[in-house]
Amino acid sequence: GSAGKNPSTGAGGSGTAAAKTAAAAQDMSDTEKVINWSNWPAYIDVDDKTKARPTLEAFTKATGIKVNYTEDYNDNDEFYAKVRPLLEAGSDTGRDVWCSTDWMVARLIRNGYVQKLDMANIPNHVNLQDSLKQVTFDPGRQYSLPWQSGFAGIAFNPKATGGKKVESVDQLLTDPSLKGKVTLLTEMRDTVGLVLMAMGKKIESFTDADFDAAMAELQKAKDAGQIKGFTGNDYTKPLASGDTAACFAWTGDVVQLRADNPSLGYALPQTGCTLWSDNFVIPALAKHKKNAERLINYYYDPKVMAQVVDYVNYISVVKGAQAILAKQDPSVSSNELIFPSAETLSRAHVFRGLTAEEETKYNKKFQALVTG
Amino acid sequence: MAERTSGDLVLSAVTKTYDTFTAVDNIDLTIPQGSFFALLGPSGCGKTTTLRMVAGLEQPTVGSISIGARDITATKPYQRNVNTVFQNYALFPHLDILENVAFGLKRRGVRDWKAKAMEALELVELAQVARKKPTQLSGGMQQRVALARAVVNRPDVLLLDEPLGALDLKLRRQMQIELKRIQQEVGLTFVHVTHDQEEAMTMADTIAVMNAGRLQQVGDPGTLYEKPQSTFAANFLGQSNLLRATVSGVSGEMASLDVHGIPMALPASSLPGSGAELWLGIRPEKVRLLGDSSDTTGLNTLKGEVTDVSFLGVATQYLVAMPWGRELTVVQQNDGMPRAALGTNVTLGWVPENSFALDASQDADAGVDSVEDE
Amino acid sequence: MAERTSGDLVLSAVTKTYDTFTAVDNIDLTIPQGSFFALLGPSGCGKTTTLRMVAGLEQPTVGSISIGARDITATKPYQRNVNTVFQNYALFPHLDILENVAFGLKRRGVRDWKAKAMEALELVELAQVARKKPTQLSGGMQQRVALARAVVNRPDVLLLDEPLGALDLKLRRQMQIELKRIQQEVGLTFVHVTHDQEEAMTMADTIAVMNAGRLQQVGDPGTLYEKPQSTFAANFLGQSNLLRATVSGVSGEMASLDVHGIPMALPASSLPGSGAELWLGIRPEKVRLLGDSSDTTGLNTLKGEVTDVSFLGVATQYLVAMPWGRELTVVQQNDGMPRAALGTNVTLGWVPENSFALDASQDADAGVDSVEDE
Amino acid sequence: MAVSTLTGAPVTAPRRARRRGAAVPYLLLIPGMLWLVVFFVLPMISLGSQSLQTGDVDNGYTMTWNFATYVDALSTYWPQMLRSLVYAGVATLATLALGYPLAWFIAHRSGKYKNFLLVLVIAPFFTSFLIRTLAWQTILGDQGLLAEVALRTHTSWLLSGFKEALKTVGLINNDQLLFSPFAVICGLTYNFLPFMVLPLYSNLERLDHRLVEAAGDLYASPFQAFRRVIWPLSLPGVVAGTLLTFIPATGDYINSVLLGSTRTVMIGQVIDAQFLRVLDYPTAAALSFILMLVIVALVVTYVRRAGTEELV
Amino acid sequence: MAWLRRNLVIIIGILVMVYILLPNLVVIVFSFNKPVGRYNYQWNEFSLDAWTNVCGVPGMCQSVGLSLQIGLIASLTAAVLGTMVAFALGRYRFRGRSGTNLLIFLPMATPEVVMGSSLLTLFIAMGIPTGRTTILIAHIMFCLSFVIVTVKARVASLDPRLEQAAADLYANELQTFLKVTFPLVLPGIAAGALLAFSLSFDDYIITNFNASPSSVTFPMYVWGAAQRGTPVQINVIGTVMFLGALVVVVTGQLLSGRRSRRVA
Ligand SMILES: Nc1ncnc2c1ncn2[C@@H]1O[C@H](COP(=O)(O)OP(=O)(O)OP(=O)(O)O)[C@@H](O)[C@H]1O
Ligand SMILES: Nc1ncnc2c1ncn2[C@@H]1O[C@H](COP(=O)(O)OP(=O)(O)OP(=O)(O)O)[C@@H](O)[C@H]1O
Ligand SMILES: NCCCCNCCCN
Ligand SMILES: [Mg+2]
Ligand SMILES: [Mg+2]
Repeated sequence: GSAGKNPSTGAGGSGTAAAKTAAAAQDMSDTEKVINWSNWPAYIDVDDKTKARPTLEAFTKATGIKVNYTEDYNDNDEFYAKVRPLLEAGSDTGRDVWCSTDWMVARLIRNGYVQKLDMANIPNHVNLQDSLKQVTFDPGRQYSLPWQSGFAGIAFNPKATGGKKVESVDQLLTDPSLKGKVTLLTEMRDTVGLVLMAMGKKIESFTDADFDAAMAELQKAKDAGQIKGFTGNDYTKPLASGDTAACFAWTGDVVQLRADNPSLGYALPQTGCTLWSDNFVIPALAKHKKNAERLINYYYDPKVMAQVVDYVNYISVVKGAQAILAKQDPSVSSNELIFPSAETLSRAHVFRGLTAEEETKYNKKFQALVTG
Repeated sequence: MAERTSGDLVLSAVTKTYDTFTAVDNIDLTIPQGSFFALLGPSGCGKTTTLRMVAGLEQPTVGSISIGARDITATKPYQRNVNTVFQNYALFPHLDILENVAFGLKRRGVRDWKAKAMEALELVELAQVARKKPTQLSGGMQQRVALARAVVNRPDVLLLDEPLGALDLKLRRQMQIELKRIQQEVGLTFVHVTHDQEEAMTMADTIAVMNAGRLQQVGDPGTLYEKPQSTFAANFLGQSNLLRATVSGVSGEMASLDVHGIPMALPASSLPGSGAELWLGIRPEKVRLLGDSSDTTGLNTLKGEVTDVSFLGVATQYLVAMPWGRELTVVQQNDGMPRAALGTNVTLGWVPENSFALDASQDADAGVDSVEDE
Repeated sequence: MAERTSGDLVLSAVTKTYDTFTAVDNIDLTIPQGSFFALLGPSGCGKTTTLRMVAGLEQPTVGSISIGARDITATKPYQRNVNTVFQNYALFPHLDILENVAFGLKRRGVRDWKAKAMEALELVELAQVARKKPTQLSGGMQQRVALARAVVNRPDVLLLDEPLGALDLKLRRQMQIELKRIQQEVGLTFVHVTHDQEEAMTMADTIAVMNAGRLQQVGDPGTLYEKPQSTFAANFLGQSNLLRATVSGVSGEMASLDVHGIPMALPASSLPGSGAELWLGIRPEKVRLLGDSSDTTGLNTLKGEVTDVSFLGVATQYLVAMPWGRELTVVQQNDGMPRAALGTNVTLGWVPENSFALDASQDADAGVDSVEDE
Repeated sequence: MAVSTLTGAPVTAPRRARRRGAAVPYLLLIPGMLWLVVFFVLPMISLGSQSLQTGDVDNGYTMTWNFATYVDALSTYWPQMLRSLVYAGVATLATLALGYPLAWFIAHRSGKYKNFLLVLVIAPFFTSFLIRTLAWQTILGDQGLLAEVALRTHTSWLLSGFKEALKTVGLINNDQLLFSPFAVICGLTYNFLPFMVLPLYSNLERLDHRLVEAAGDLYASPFQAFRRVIWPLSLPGVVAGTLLTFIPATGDYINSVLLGSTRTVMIGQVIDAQFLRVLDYPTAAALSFILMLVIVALVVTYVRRAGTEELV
Repeated sequence: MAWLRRNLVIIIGILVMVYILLPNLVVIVFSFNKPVGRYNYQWNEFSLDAWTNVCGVPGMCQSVGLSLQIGLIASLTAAVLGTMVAFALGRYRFRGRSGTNLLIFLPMATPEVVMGSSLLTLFIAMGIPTGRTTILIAHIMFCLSFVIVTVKARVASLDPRLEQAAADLYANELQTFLKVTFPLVLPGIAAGALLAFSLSFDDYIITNFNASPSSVTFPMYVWGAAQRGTPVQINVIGTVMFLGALVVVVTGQLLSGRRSRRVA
């Protein structure tokens, strides 16, 4: 494993100042052999024939615990909005575990919405990539363990671009031949990050003015009719069908799509791309915390994780997975996007941690762009 | 469960007031058991309201209603042994004909409802359509179903609210005969509301003429027709010629009158009482067109000019203009005799006993327009 | 824009077939301009269908229709100068009375529609309700609006489809007078469909009796009534007593008949032609109840027993049973003379000239039930 | 309020009710109305109070009677508000234009297939409207059914011409049909068409055909008969249909999300985002209230103008 | 040309019908597709895979089951409550009528987002956990107005003389209701319930606010699936529901048609 750079060193901001603690519920794990897991779409291995999920089925077989796997995590803000009222009211969200992006983990911890993990139940946590062990948003990894890491870059469908490649943010935002066929991400840190970097700014240390300039750039593109929409994970279908010509996209998704659509292109812009992880967290009042921890432990087995990575094509967060894949599926282990080289990693940057006020301020501006 | 009561239907001082409007005004009425009673009057005079009170669908504001010894004023409609044939049939559209007819029987838990209902349907000659829905029948058939549905319960009183209003003349006559037959066969008390005077006269034992919520006159058809007691009754029940007359003297059994200067006679017993002025009434069919050679002894005569002749089939109707401007209506049966032609001068005559006299204080045109405009 | 045409309305060999059912069967008819023409017949005989073809709402399957020299068979309703007073008025509920009446004028771009429409409303005496909506008027008033709405266009032909069917007797008579007045005032051609024979007879210049899609007889009311040419016409238009008779000989102007063994006379000119058998017809009002002392010379007489007496107001109707079982109907005007009582034996008599004779091959009961039950 | 006149009760029944116990109507009303009060009115009140509060999600809200939120919300999002009204308005007109002939056809010209056609109009309701709206993606997409059919039948020129026309009127902004105002309006029209057809149908079916004949008899050409008789008489159906279409269409955002772009954002989308993404509850609540007020105001004026007091 | 003019309405009617049914046709056709990749948007080849393995995609059939269940309970409850209200409004004049009418109209005039979100606020405040129950509450709420409006129209058009006739024929209040009033209003209630069912079965926006991960309705499932590519099985469900509705109503029609023909 050579994710040489810690994707999350800068994230977190005030995350350490967590004052509230999440309430625990009576753990029903022993009597109710279930886990409710919410995750992003296309984020787990699927048997293309039977549509079953092999690793999950293996887990159920081994432990007798049934996993209600729901792909209702399309976008961090949206998911947060869905569960926040429940968490705030101190009621069960109906979920035992989900995978939130770094900065969201910070917010969840800050508000006392997630519980500490009992590492005793997750002995495999030692397999975590070293670069991900120390993160500012969750010092000492008390609340979260990564599920997958990845880049945000540019994807395009040559069928819709007329064979043209789309490799820079500038081109994406201004090329008239793409007019109205571009989607960006609702994920502020990815969209604004990519634009900031294209403007020559560093996302680890930008200013309010830089942010505003990037927003202006985006507004311009939007007003010109260049941008069709802002999406969560749902950018994939129109990209595959050609209704979207080019878009900001997350690495693994596109690699997966290429299995069906080999002509799809993906580019990590020369000006820089973003790097992130999505992390397991267990919400307050989760009814099956122990089961969830067993699940996390299960996926921290390199063999299991290799199987997942082989399918989802994101960057493995578990040591030893690459070694296994190198034997089983060399095409994967040599994929730059899955096991990036140092050169690639040098182009990847992590969005700096925001204070609560900054977050509110930037969010408001960005959301006005997205929803207006 | 309706209790079996029996006897005369009696309305005592019944008044019905809606808000401020008095629809039925202090009516006293006794309808003997087993009789065919007709209620006549212009639209809006309170006929339906009266029936609805008897049926229990409306509560009298004042007064009481009883059948025989039993006061039914306060009982619910379904507790009264009274049935109604509604003006618009009110058949249940979701039930078939047999079920419609059997409705009342079933409510009263009659065991052999089916046999009874079929029997009633046979009475109205509709047994063959027992399983059809009301909408599949013609108007006349629906009418008969409504009748069967009411009759089958053998109520003490059967209320008929213009049951034939929607039928054409021929069918109407046919239904009238049927109604009369049913009444005679089953011997119920019928209270029949109608607009059609001829219908009332041919069918009823007793007729009540109503106007503006009040009873004007009650009696058998002949008396009502021959000796109306008000200009309203005179005009509403058939046509009347009303002549303004002054009593000039009474000698013996006859009174002498002055009609626009022409002397006439009238039986003194017909005088309406006090006052020298009166309306002298004579029905059009009582007036004869006299030939030049006719004997006019004992007749009241008038001379005039024929201004209109209309052939009615059975009879011919003449309008004869009087010197003082008014026209008299004369009806003569087309019995094959030659009659007067348009524009000729004729002499009209009638037997004094065939005329009647009314109080002069009344409006001569009362009851002529049976429906007011608005 | 309807073109002004003028002249007689002529239907030539008009047939209308629905699928396999022939509603109107090869009708030839000429209705002179300015006349009042009545179409009479039992329900379903094709009257409405005929009118609808004249109005252009239905296309004849075969045949042509013309007004004056102009063949209008193929023109659209709105191109014909023909207007209809629909049986159910068909007033536009969203327009007020004035707008209803002005509808046709406006469609034809008549400038002073308002004045014209008001004039028409005055004709039917409804000017005061010009701004009301149709639902606010009584049935009779709505009827008059429908009339005004048609008349105001001064069509060549005005079609009236049972325009008075929904009115009660008094209002009906009143409207009849009004209709007749309008027709005489404005001089249009009226084609009037009605179920009411008396109405047809009082109003029409010419009556056509229709049955099962065909014309039975066309003529003026008097002729049609006094000399029907078929048992259908005899029974449908008023009542008839039909007696089975055999011609026993002809001497001079009179034929002698044998009616159930009783000798009778009939003008030879009335004989229906070939054949010894015939129906001898006599209208109930033509039959007299003869007193014992009455002079019977020159009369046909029959003896029988009175089995029913019904008082009709103007007249009294008797049923008199004949020795051979049938009953004769006799109507006697109530002119004040004493009449026969129920159960008495009476002698009936009539002047031979007042009877008529019909071909014996026909059904004596044709036309008695004007509406079949389905 | 227009609804207050939704009466039409027979005259005699209420009379009896008053006498036999005034409690009956209330007993009948209570369960249903309680439901509406608790689960509709109460939430609305809390929504109203929410719109006047200040604060943020993480630190909580306090009631400050802050009407400024309304001003801010409206000044920021008036274009989306306006756009929603315009799209819904256009879609409503389109449903009327399409639904009227269809309703007439079913009511008067479909013979024995009448009921079957009616069922066909309603049956799509049973397929989730998301699925059906997604199907429009398949139909309108660049490589979609329409393009495919045009290609196969050699009528691509027709399609291009159509697109050119749409572009001129600004209903599409490039050569794509999908993700355009056109697609959104097309989706709205499609989704709400049954809500137009059904009330129109039940009105037109009752139309007395003799009135149309009477109009013809009185020299009205078919067009004039429509204009002067059929149309005015069908107004109650038209009003009911347009309300049932316009109101939900204004608040809808699924069509805009699935078939539109950043330039077709409707107010429902904004409210949804404010509630479910931005978590700016006061703004979201204020926008909701503004939307409701605008709709109610429009509806009342419309019903007054149309002159029918009957709503549905 | 004249032919065209005469049949213009029919032609337009058929075209509009096509417009209404086109998406359903697409849904049906693509239920037999064997998609190339994970997205079912382009015709590839005929296959019955999805039909033979309808419940093969995890969660979908449960969601259909839940939607049917909610649709049934919600439409029936709304039918009962709504009918009662409709009777009160159609039959009685009482104080607060116009207020009641307003209260019935407003939910129909409220955008779904507003309703869904405000309800969620209430549930949170009352401490009611979201899930099946909250979805039901919401559905009954928005179905009520539609049922009331539909049934009220029927009640209002009911001829009061029929009930009087029943009373006249010895039926007491209860019998009159059971034997006459209710059967006559039933078609209106059925229509209202049917409408309510389809509204409930179809609702996404309000449901989405008030659901939990363990109570995923079919529209929610479709929405989620749409973000990651809808499985062919969704088209199968869409097809089954569409054809099912057709079959049920058409057989109902045929049966009642046959019954009345037999009588004739
Ligand atoms: N529920 C009511 N409220 C107020 N007024 C009423 C009511 N019912 C009847 N009336 C009035 O009472 C009067 C009598 O009505 P009713 O129905 O008894 O007349 P009718 O004699 O049956 O007339 P028609 O011959 O036209 O049927 C009418 O003027 C009518 O307007
Ligand atoms: N559109 C139609 N299709 C089939 N048959 C029809 C149609 N219109 C009328 N008929 C039939 O044609 C016959 C004549 O109908 P029409 O309406 O002309 O009768 P009518 O003489 O006006 O009767 P009524 O006096 O009852 O109004 C009837 O038997 C009727 O059933
Ligand atoms: N298909 C799984 C995509 C997961 C994307 N995570 C988003 C992280 C955003 N920075
Ligand atoms: Mg009455
Ligand atoms: Mg007719």
